Amino acid sequence: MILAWIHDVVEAVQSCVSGMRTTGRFLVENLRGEGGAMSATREYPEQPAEVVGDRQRGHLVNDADRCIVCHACDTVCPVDCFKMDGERDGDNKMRASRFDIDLSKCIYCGLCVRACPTDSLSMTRTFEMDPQHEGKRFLFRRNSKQVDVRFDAPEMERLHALAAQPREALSAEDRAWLDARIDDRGQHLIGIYGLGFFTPEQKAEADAAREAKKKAKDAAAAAAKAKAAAAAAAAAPKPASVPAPAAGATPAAPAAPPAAPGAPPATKSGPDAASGGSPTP
Amino acid sequence: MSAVANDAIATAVLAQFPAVQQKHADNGRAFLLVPKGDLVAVAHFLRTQKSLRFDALMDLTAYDLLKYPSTPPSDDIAVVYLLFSYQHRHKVTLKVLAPRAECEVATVSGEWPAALYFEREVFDLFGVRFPGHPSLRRIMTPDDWQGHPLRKDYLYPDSYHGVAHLRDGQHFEGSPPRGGDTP
Amino acid sequence: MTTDERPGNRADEQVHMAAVDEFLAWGKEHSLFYLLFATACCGIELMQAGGPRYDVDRLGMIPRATPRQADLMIVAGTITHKMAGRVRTLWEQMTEPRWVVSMGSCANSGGPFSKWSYSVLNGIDKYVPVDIYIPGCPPRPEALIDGVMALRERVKRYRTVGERDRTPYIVAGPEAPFGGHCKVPDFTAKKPDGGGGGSA
Amino acid sequence: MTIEASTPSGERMTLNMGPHHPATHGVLRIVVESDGEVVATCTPDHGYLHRSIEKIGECVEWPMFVPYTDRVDYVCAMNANLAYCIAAEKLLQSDPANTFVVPRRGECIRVLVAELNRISSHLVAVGAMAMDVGAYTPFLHGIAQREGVNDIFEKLCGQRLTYNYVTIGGVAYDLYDTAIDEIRRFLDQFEREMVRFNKLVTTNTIFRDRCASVATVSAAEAIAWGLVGPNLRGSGVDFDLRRDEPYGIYGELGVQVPVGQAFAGRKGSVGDAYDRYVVRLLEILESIRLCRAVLELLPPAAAKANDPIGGWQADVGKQVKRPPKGEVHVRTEAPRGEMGYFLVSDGTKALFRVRCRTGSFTAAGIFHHVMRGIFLADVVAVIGSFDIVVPEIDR
Amino acid sequence: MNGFGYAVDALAAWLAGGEPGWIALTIAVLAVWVVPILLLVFPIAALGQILERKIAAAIQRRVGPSSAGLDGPLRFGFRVLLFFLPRARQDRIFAAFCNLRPVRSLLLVSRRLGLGQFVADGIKMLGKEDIVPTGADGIVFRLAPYLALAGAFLPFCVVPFGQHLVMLETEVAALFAIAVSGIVVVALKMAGWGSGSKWSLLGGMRAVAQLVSYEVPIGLAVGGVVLWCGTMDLHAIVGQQYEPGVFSLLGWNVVQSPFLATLAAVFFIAGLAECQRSPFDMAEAESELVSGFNTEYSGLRWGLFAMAEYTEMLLIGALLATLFFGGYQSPIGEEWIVGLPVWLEVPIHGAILGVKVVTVFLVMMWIRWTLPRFRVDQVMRLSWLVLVPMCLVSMFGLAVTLLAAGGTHAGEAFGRVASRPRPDLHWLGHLAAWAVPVAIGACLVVMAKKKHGQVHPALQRLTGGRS
Repeated sequence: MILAWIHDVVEAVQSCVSGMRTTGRFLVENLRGEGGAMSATREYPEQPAEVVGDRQRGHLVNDADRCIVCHACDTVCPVDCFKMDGERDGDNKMRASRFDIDLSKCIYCGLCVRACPTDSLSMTRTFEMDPQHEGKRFLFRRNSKQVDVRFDAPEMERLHALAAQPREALSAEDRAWLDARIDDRGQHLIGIYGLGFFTPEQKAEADAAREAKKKAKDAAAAAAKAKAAAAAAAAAPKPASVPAPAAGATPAAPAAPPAAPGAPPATKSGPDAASGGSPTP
Repeated sequence: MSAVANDAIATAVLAQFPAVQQKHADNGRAFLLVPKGDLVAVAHFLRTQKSLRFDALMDLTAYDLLKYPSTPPSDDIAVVYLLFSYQHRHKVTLKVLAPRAECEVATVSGEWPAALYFEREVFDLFGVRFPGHPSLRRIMTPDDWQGHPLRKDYLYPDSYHGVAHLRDGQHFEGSPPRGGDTP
Repeated sequence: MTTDERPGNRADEQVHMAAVDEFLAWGKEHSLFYLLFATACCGIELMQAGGPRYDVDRLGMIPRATPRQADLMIVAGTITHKMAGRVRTLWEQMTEPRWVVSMGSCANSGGPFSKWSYSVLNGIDKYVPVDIYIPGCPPRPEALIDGVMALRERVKRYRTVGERDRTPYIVAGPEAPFGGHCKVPDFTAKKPDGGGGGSA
Repeated sequence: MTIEASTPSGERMTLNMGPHHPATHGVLRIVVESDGEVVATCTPDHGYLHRSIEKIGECVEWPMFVPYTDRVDYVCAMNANLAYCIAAEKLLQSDPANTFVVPRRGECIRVLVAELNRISSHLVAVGAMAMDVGAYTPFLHGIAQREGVNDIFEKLCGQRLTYNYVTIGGVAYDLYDTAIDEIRRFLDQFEREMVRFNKLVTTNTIFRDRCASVATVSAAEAIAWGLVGPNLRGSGVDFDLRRDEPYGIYGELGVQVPVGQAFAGRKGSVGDAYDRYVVRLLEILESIRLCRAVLELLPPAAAKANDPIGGWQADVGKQVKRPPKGEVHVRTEAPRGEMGYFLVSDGTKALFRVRCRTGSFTAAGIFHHVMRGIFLADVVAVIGSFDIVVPEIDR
Repeated sequence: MNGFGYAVDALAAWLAGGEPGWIALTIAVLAVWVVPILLLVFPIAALGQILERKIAAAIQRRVGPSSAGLDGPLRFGFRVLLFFLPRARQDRIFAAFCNLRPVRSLLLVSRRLGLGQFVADGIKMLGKEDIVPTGADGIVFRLAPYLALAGAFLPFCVVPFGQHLVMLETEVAALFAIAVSGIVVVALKMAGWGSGSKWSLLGGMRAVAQLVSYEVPIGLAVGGVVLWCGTMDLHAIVGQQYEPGVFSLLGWNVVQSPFLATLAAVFFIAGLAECQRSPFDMAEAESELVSGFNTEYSGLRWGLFAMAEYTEMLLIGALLATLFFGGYQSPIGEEWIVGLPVWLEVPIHGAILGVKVVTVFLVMMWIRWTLPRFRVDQVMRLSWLVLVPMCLVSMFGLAVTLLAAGGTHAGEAFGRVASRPRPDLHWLGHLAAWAVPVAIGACLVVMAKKKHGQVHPALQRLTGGRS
């Protein structure tokens, strides 16, 4: 019994001494500065943040020119922080007129970047949001006064241009314009990346361009069909006459009614510029 | 799937309990459909039988068959028991259908104490009562919560204790069905 | 938007603080004791921030267990409806010069659980007045320190007497009171302070 | 070692180790009815972090649920991802029409990141238990080592804690070029650090006496109460899913399983808090060995992602037209024990039922049975020894 | 003379050059009693906060507090001094002053060392709202911190800081020190019960249990020293540890006999428990009791409790030095210091005592960041079943040594302290006094290790036995 008591005391003293020696070695190592790889303290505000790796999932950024508003990211996002509208421009390509990413709800999971077919959506390495640490300007957007505000294209260019410069460089009038649209007390932290809606004239001009192109395509198609019919007629007289009328009947029908340029045939017009996209889940 | 409910286990159980049927799920996974009445007996038999020795309750859960595309569309709640034997290293799956009207399934916490917490969770999220459970009360949702969330016909509450659930001006396309009564 | 555009820093809002207030504010700024309030994933990042590599102790921030001795409540993690009452009680038990930092998307706006979950509170500013919102899920410890640096701007202007600058301030520049105008509980209502001790 | 509540008047004090309590790992509330220092009864109260992840599983599509598995157990998010993805793959492959196969390199990377994440998860578990018992320094050294793993994962998939890296059919990205020797350097340096950590805590008699023969769980009790993982092995049951029901390439690695054998010597007993703690430490050493073994098995990277040998991701999106109907139950060994997914699919894009059984849930189940007659200070050490993570309980 | 103690009377007589009037007396009292507390104890206790966090940071491989420099207080000083100038001008002058080369480097060093941190903590606590919870008992709650501070400061009046700097030279100095430090027990209990919350009540109960049960080993340890030195007057004890010649270290009590060495260890461990330092800080255990008896305290009251804790550590350091490590005597050569004039001897002796106290201070902090916390029953077991038996065995050993030593020889006078009889163990006696107990102890330890010494192979593997 005495021996057990002595053994406990001796073992306690030994383990405490070995513990103290270990912490003592930590103390000396740290004071001498070689504290091992894992312990170099990164003094963040003084030294810049060490963001390792190039696959960093920081804040989302969308390159509106390449975006075709296919809503792939919208469907795949579990949190639904995208709000986008699309318009068709002159050569029938869809153009992101409004593309807002609500960064306060985003969970930075990267599913949308994987789902984006045209790689217009990407994640930056920036996590700092305070411009004092030079968070990248193009990423950092002011909040919109309302969530569903409508910016026309020229306004959006001006917004992108003004928001890119530091606030002091703006003239008073620019700053007033910017503050009028982007209110500091906006509802959500939103990254605004759309190219802006068409103004009515631009819309008319884009439609006209599309019409002209369609007409040109129809004319070309009609001409090609006529040529094909002529070639078929040349080949037809050799075989027996019976199949001719059948063959003749089919090609004749489409060629007969000259495609009325005015009335766009119902089937050809592409999906209108409705904002709808593929069904949401 | 052989280890899941191979024929040896099934035949042993069927020999003892004729009311039990061996069924196969849509992708061929076999399980034993046990009537509510003799669940406890089957459980005791599986646990104490020398050749079976199912001494571990891997998982006890449930799922609502309301919208499941099964041939006779039923609105029962299927309570699933996944058993495992550390001695023989084989598994078996039991299922009990609890009708929506009076969902009551006898408790198996007598056989496996682990069932205490599992059954409380199934009661909380599905509303299946387990008579005989020493302290059947809600485990996940607050005590004054109305409704059982994991049922297919569950309506999300609009607010809780007077504080709105959604943020103002927040709207989701295809958001969950709302309108449940709020405590 | 550089430092001088922070609310309270703008030219029209320059405020002359008495020398003593300024000195007290300097003290508060350099020793913000934060309340250990780690609920979910952001709690792990809060522990990492307290760890050797990012070391918030370097900025004078020590974790305190009781709300009485804490100046700053960092709500790190998801707050469910069942937990929300506790957040409110803890905030009330904190002694007066107190600030709240909402860390992570869950605390900002319900984050991943804002759409499909029935039990998660969409944003803690429905229960407590939040000073700083830090986006991220979970935000890096450096983002947390970035948020604390922004909070220091406000702590600098704390005046012992007079109206406190209560507008919530998003670390990302201009303040965005998330769901600002939803039914804000009136924080001044004096809830009977149950004698219960530090832990709610 | 339990002491019966002895006050003659039997008057008890109910203590509220509330949801906000520095010791509990997150928001777990325990109502302790204590008689002075001795705990008479203790009833845990859960649900403070119930984020309805299983309901979300029924609303979002299959691949969209992976970020939520990160948040089921954020301390070992890779293992959580892996558990769900293996279950989903098994359910998809139960329909003979889907013939995709996970590339070999993808399988190796999965095991590598799972074991690395097991190391960092056990570091938090072991460190938090030491901190609860009062030793603050080892906890911070554990956190420092965790930063090493965070750096590797940050370079690998971009996030430090919620990775969303393992996908159905493989992994999202291939290893970055300097990954292999960085992992080797980390493992070597980490092994030296663990020796110091153990000198500081494990062999310390104060720590050992605090945990010896406290909350002892016998083998039969552990199995009956459904304990899994290190809690089960601590009680002497020699069972590990990686060895007994191998998935992925664990079959080829030959996992050795540490089992609790009264490590505290004279004062301890099999299945006490100290045994569970030491089993976790031995599992860390085992994980280091496994990581090095996998680094040898790794085939060279191929150009295409779904190359069966060198690829890393079988592109499931295109090969699977409609998910099959049916159900599946798959168990994988997460650091906190068996993480079992029971999936029911009704053929639509979203799963019909997602059930995730986690180790902490049954560990919390045994609290009120185990914490009778121990000291108030021990309640904290016992919670630490069971290594519970609250979102795993509340899901 | 008029009973204020030698130092005050001598100083007053020297000042007044004859019969001291009341002015000389007050100045003397201020100089002898108030100055050592203000100069030596208070700043060290305040710096203790910073030392604690810096050492913790060093051990945990991180950078301690390094963001608060002395620029805040400096700016405040400029504001106050240049109150007549407009604010902008004051700022410009302050900025210019800061850009001076030495000032800038000084500020940077103070920032890196975190000297500004404890100023910032103190200032913040001033500005903090300190509330009294509704369930609390007002008077008891408010009084507790001041009593704790009093209990920590009072025993300093018997500690000799130097030949001519002793506040109270009474025959019962050692007993006085132990008795007065009992006030802390009352203060902690008042804090625990007064806060009205369950957590602090539990913390208070634990604190009382621990402090009371550790008074016994401290008392026995001091008893052992008193048995050896024959007197309870601390100054006489210090005088008795005087050893002419270069190695005056050999005169110290701790070197006299292994039993006195164990008594020193017991005194240190019991002292740790006395001031609630780890591994005995279960009363304010972070993880279990939220923070024990000072859960409800905030603001300056909590600051006072922290100050009381650090002062208590200094007190234990001072008593340990006085009883075992030769008080204010320097380890190498003591005669030349005693011979110096008063105004030179007092600061040197004070500094030597200061160094000893600060080393004990640092060791206590080193222990805090290494060892885990005891449980309630382990604390009690350690006190009653380990420390008290070791004290009894040591006192028995001392008595046997004294008997073996036979008579006593008159010791040398040490400055003002008259010579006192000492046990005459010439060098052979000392050798035997050390050799015999150590030999017995060693073989006991070897037998115990053989009987109980097995360690589980897995643990060896963990600590790098064979990887």
